[in-house]
Amino acid sequence: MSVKLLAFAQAADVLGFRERGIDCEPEETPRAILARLAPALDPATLRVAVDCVYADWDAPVGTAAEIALIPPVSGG
Amino acid sequence: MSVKLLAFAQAADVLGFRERGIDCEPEETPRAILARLAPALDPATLRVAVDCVYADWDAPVGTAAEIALIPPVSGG
Amino acid sequence: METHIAFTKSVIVVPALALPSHEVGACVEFAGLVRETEHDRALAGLHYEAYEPMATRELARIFNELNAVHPCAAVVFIHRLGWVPVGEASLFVRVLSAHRGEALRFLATAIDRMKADVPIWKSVAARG
Amino acid sequence: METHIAFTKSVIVVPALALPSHEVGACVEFAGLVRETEHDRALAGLHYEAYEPMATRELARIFNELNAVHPCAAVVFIHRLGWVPVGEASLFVRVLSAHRGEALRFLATAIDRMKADVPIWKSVAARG
Repeated sequence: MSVKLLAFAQAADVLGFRERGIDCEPEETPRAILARLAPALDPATLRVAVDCVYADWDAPVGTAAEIALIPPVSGG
Repeated sequence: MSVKLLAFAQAADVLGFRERGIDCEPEETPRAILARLAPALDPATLRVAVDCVYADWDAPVGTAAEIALIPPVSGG
Repeated sequence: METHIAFTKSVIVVPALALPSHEVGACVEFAGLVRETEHDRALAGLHYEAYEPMATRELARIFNELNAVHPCAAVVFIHRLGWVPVGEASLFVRVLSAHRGEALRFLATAIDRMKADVPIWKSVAARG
Repeated sequence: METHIAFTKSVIVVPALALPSHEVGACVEFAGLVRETEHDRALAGLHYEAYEPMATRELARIFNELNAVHPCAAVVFIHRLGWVPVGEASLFVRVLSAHRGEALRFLATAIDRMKADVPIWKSVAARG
């Protein structure tokens, strides 16, 4: 299946992209996807959102359309 | 000496005036002045201000220019 | 702290925002509006009166005290007097500070203290 | 509770006050302004980015949760994105409620929650 991977703020700086289509399996977890595509990013320094909701790094992505890497937020 | 006596809100309703010049002695207290001029008003239901500062009902008015009867406030 | 205290018989006109410095990061504003019902009674408006010189003095004292605890850059306080129809503002307060915490605490406490101590009164009808 | 959430690339224009009912007695507004110094570093402005669909969803969820605890009549939330010069607002929030307590608590908690959980970021320079 194909999923859109979004990167924001420092995560985009490290990865060098803000959005990329990736292939993955429904049983794959965000942690595994990150390790495969962006080993430079430590999941302990980020949160992950799946289809616009904060998700567990270790929960399979299932039929998600969009996975986002969320560095510490700083709005306001 | 002559002092200006001001009445606000319910105090003005009871007294029927908002401002009146009165004669008093420096050693007279606000409590004594109220008892003399407005026995209908219970000092326990009011605060008194002397020259724009909250004062003790039992402190002599001294050289005050203005004594104000302050019912419970309700601004805002 | 810049302090501006005013009473007006007319509709409150919110003053243009003036920043005393580029260190101001928070602007908090409060408008108190006259509500249609108070104590289960339908109103067309409320009448406000104040002992203006004392109210100004008390407010300045309160603001100075609060500024020592919650340092702020500026406070603007405008209270309307006379008849205020339902839906219009009887009170406007603006507080500027570096960070939002101080301005929010200053504002909340200032209004509490005003309601306890500042000689301003509302009534359902105008007094003679 | 009426909820309005928006992001804009332009100067924030404060929307005219619209009262959902005559039971609204308190209007609290917050503007977050970009400060000249942050972490001892002089700035000309800040750059903001957001994950807009998720930020909107998170804000709506936070506002609904807060409304259950501090019932309010309306909330307006506008966050600017892109470059924001010093002295201009990056954030505007308005909360309307019957009494000031709810609106003040809603506002303070909403901003705290936004700063903890809503995917919006500031940086000293724009990102590629």
